[in-house]
Amino acid sequence: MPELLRIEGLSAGYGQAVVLQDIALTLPEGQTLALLGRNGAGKTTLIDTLAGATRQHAGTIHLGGVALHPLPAHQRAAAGIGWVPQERNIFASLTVHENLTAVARPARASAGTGEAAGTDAIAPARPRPWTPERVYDMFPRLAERKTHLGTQLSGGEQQMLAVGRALVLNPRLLLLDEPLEGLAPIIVQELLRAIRRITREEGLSAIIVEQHPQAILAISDHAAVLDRGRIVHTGSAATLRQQPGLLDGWLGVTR
Amino acid sequence: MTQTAAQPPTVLATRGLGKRFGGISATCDVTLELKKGARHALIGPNGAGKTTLINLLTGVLAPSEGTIVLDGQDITRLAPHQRVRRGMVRTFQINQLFDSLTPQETLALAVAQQQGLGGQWWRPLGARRAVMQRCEQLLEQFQLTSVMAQETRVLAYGKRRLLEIALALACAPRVLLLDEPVAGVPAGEREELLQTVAALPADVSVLLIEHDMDLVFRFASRMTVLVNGAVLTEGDPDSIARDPRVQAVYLGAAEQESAHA
Amino acid sequence: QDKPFKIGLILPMTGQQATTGRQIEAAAKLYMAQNGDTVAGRKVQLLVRDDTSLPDMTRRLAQELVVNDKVNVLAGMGITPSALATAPLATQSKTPLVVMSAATSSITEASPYVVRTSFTLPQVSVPLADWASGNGIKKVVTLVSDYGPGIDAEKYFSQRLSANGGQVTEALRVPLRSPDFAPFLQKVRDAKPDALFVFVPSGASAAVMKQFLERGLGKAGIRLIATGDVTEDDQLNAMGDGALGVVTSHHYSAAHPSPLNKQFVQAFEQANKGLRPNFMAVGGYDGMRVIYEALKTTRGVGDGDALLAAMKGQVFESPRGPVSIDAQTRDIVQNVYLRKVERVDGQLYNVEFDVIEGVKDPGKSR
Amino acid sequence: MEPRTPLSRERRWRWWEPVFWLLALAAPLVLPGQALIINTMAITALFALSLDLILGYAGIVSLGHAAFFGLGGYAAALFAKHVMPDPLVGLVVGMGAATLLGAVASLTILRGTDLTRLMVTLGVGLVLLELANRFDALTGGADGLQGVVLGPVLGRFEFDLSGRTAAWYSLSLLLLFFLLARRIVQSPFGATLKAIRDNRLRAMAIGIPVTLRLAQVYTLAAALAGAAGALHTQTTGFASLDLFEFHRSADVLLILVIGGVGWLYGGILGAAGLMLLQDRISSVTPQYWMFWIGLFLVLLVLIGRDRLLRPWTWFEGRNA
Amino acid sequence: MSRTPARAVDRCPCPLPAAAMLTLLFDGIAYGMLLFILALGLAVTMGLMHFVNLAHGAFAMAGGYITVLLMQRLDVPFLVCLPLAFAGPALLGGVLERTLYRPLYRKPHLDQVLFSIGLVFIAVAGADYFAGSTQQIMQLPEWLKGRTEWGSGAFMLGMGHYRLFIIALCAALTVGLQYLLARTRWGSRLRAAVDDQRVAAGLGIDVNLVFLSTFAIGSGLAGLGGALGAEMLGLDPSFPLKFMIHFLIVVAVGGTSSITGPLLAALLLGIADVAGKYYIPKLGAFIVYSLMIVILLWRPQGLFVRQGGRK
Ligand SMILES: Nc1ncnc2c1ncn2[C@@H]1O[C@H](COP(=O)(O)OP(=O)(O)OP(=O)(O)O)[C@@H](O)[C@H]1O
Ligand SMILES: Nc1ncnc2c1ncn2[C@@H]1O[C@H](COP(=O)(O)OP(=O)(O)OP(=O)(O)O)[C@@H](O)[C@H]1O
Ligand SMILES: [Mg+2]
Ligand SMILES: [Mg+2]
Repeated sequence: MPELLRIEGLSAGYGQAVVLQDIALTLPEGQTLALLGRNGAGKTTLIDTLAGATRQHAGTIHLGGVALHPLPAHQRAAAGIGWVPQERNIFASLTVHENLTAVARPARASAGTGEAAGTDAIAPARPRPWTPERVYDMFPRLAERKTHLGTQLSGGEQQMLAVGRALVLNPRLLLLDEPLEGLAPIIVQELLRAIRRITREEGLSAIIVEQHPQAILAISDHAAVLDRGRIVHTGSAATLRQQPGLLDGWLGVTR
Repeated sequence: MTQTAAQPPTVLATRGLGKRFGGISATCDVTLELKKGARHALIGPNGAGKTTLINLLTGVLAPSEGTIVLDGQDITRLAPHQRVRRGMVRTFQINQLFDSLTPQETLALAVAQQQGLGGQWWRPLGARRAVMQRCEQLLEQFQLTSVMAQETRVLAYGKRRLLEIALALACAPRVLLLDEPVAGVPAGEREELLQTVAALPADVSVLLIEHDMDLVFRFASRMTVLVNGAVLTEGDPDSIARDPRVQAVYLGAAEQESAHA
Repeated sequence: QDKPFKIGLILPMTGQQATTGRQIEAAAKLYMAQNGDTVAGRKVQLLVRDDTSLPDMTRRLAQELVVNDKVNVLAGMGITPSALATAPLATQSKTPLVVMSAATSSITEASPYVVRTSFTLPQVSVPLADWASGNGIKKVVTLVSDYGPGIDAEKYFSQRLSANGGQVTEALRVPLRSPDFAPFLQKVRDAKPDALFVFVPSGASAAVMKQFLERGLGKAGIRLIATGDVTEDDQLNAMGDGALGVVTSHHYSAAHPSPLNKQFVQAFEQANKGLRPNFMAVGGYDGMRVIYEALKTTRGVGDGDALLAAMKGQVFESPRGPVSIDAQTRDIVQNVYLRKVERVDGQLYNVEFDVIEGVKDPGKSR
Repeated sequence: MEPRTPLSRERRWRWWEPVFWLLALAAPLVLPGQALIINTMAITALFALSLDLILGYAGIVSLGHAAFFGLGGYAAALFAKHVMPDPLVGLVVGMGAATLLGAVASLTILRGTDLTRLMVTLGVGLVLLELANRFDALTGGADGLQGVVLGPVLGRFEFDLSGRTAAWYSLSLLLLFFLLARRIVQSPFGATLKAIRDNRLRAMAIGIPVTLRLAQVYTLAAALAGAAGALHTQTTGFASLDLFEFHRSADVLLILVIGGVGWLYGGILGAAGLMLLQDRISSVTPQYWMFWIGLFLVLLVLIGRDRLLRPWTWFEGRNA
Repeated sequence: MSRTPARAVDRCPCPLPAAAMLTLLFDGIAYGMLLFILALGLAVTMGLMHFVNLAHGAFAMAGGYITVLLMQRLDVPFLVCLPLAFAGPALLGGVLERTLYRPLYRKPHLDQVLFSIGLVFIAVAGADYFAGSTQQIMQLPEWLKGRTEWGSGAFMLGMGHYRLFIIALCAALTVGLQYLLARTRWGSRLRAAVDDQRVAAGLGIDVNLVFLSTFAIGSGLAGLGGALGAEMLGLDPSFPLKFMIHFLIVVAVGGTSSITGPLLAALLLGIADVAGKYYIPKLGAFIVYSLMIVILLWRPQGLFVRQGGRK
């Protein structure tokens, strides 16, 4: 399977502070990586760095052969990053629908947009591009709240919207930072299934951060463990799942 | 008469409570009873109206219909601060703190207000022994002593979450409404936090909203399930976990197992 | 004596009244340039302060000038409230206060130390009322700014007009802060008088002129008559041909055909990048003269009472014509001219066609 | 981020505070020529202090604070002119009038956004201005109220031409009201105000009667602004419409923001700083002083108040 | 005392209320339209970008001076001046946005007030230095000077051609802007960028570009308003201070969530102002301020806020 993401020698942080050091990771097209680690290990920082929202000190990031690291944040989205930030950050003064349309961009395969030239060659044709309508199909709850302002949504609805908002970018790599927080158990299961389906069937890749490792290891292909800003383990998700003891060592007390 | 001994009295009750936002009924015809000393959980799918219900109970929102009764008195029309004075206190799903005050100031202020000193202007806040003692106790209890003199806005998320809950306790609640209190708190520390709540005096009634079913089932002695703004069912944890309707709309398949685990 | 003789000149140098301050300052400096800065052996020093047209600021500045800088004379005063606020201070400190611009009649009564070299509105509006009656104008609407000078103008104009058998059918007072004259002029138009009498302070005049034309009041047969503030000399050219034929009464026109004035205008324009002097400039210029002459008379003593006495009763030739300082009222006595806007050498000027000589302030001759 | 003073030590005086006040009170003696501007500064400082109570501590933006200043000023002036010339009684009358207006006007600031409050307060100020203009028989209209003559302070100290009595009169009242304000902001009442400013929703949720508190502090601030206005007309012997003008409200807001909001010395330092600056620059260049003040404001914001006003921090390394 | 004027006023056949109703309405609309264009840029920066730019009037003044000076000194035709009056301030706004304004977006509002007032002071002194403190008087081209009158008596409608021109131009601009906001995603992208710069950028919105263009357009509109208003409102260095309150009133009353809000507010205020001065001249600006207070107490968010989710 062709490689989609390659991170080498990455170090990043906030202002003067360096949080991440010497990160190296690769992820093949259409596969899912579970990113684990204690509180404050730097998971969010890594996700945000990929999205271009932190200060990058060193290293390279390539997405489908395109160098992301020199690009400003808004061009990374054009190059195929879809970001679900940890705190959801729904645009408060936009309606649900506007939250989707303000950022939506046409599917990459169909549109010959000038950005990220050359990526089309390796992108497989998508079955169906993500549009606001398709997001509403996935989360009917949002369709009912189309004209509500972002702040008038319940906590869980905001989470759904954040995921939908990343999908309408029609990204190649989805970055999900604790997407299950605050969601009802049944929605959690549905969302996990949906993520799995999207990655499997539509060739989308994803990096998922989660407090409950068991839940995401089940749907991931790979796993990486962060500790104090460094990667301390990478391997297959299945292996890690079978060795809970190993995980406890890195993550501290978990059940 | 004879029953009162066996069954504790009702502290908080709603009758036919409803709230509409334009065309949407966020709460409809909710009738709920909270007994004295209860450890009661409120669960339901996202957007079921749980937060809205808390907002109605505390007076942040005005109900479209129905009544709220606290200690046998109708409080439907009371202002939020008057309800707090009667002992009904809440936490917020998303932290609501005083960003430019320190934890110490925040708690001292709440304690002073609770002791009826909020309107006094001739003696400094820090000069009141009773206030400062209670304040220190709370700081200690929630491990905030080390950061008590830092502005709240610079605190780490975890500390802010603790302060959110400490602040509610500073108001000396008799009825405590908790809206996803452990959201954002790492798995390992959630238990500990809820323990503090569970250890409140036996006459304090607690209503808890939470999506982490492990915690909920361990904490609650009684549960109400809210769906689309209305009460679907109410009962003890076991019966709720087994209720197929609850499984269908909320728990799903997997959680059923973990509830019994 | 070797101490300098200090004149504290307090004027609005910024804000909406800034032109007043600029004209007076420029004129005062011109006078000093022409007449030297040493009088009766004393060096004359001009301390200019900006009061931004705030009366309390004027007063504080005056007080500071008196107490700290020990000025011998206070001068300037762009607007009536400023002059009124400062007057008690002049009395208290026995410092002559030469009012160079403010034009409400009552200012000289506010303190025995006030001497005025500008004009008063009654002074110029009464002759205009006479002219109007003599020229077939019976029904008039008055439009004035709602403050001291405006009310003076309205009162004396209409008194005289009705004494002459005419009638003011409507008296409109425009708030000082009014960006749009349209509704007022619309009202005038609906009232259809023979003429509209206007007084507004400098700055607002151009707007009135333009609105008057735009609203077609002239075409509807309404004549515009005004105090000279409205066809202010330094703005006149910019108002354009619409201003042609407007009749005003005033004490000064840059086109006044005396040799002294020609010289004054030329010198002023030269010193100020072609800026044309207006009536405020002449007020400042004459004010300086009154101070200089008083200093000469008192042989440089500079004592307040002595200076004041020497100011009273001065008679001299000003660029505006012969003037005197009334010894009783300390107000200026001067010719009032009736003028019409005409084109002279391609430029617009207030050309004088009639003169009423030696007009005292009617506000005091009751 | 250095930690703040814990509550228990907050109410102590810092070493420089008594020094500051002693210097201030000595100023009219040491700098007799500056007594007038010191007087004006003290009055403006009191006015700014009053605005700080609502803006800095309760978070209410106001562009109409001059309404209370003006009313207090006119009430005191009219009282002196028509009833009795004693300054202190006049001051109380001025404050009383402003307090009443404040209590009524407090109803207008309870709802809405910052912009709404800004405009409503502005509107109240301007309406009052129009009213004062309208009732010119009483107020003298646009020409101002003349002939206000004050008796001696405490029956002993005549207002003199050099302005020294005036300066001491204003400075002592400033000190008095400062002490009062200091008490208030350190009290539980003051703490509830800060809570409301930071988060109104939460303030309600811990039992603070938000509307009542806002009304109380607004009325209190109105009283202090009225006192400042009364001092103003008493020490100048004159009242004019611009007491109510928009620019007066705007100036005091600028002064407060320059000095620092939510810090009782902010208004005082801002008043002293800006007025001194304006006075000096405008006597050098009466025409273009505005340019320099403007430049100062722009730099102040771009460089940062802390760094500009505390030069000693220029050389310290930035501590994280 | 003053017997004549008082009597005269009493005797005057009370100005027929309807005498000039249509004309007044027309004047009010023209005045309102002008206020609208002048305030529009402020509504955008303040309402959408949450930046309190009190220097807005300075951009308007720049537009006014560009027009007046070009016409006076270089005899440039009025219609050519107008686009320049837009372009000049827009460019200036763009440059200032890049250099000075950008770091201030995240500062407290009070700092923004301080900063922009500072800019106003600089602009006032600068205009005074370069163009003098006198009122600038603009000579309109002949075809705009006339006046057309229809009907007679109570229903006479007199329309100054210039006011007609203003109404037409402003109406066209309104339609154009409405199109820009409704048909392009610019509006929602702008609000998204304001709500959360970091996340908006991470989701593909070029925040800097959005802000820059918005600010430039706002400044350009102000400049155009200044050019159009120089004739009716007068133009001198104190312009930005003098009219600040008027702009703020329009924005506050109109609310900031659409451009129809400020438009209706400006029209309402324009008509109320003109009619108020006509019928009750004594009370002057009283009417407008009282109207504003009443409206804001009744609808604290402004007259025309979007009630998200209510429909
Ligand atoms: N804005 C910031 N400025 C400075 N340091 C920060 C900032 N945000 C996070 N940090 C620091 O970076 C480190 C990593 O934080 P990060 O948020 O990436 O952790 P995380 O693994 O996502 O934790 P969590 O499980 O709590 O979400 C922490 O030590 C934190 O204190
Ligand atoms: N101010 C408001 N205006 C309009 N609709 C609102 C408003 N507040 C809440 N709602 C709607 O009411 C419904 C109930 O919301 P609520 O926040 O009570 O849900 P919840 O049960 O707390 O959900 P969650 O578990 O996701 O937090 C939601 O669909 C929400 O969109
Ligand atoms: Mg994280
Ligand atoms: Mg909720």
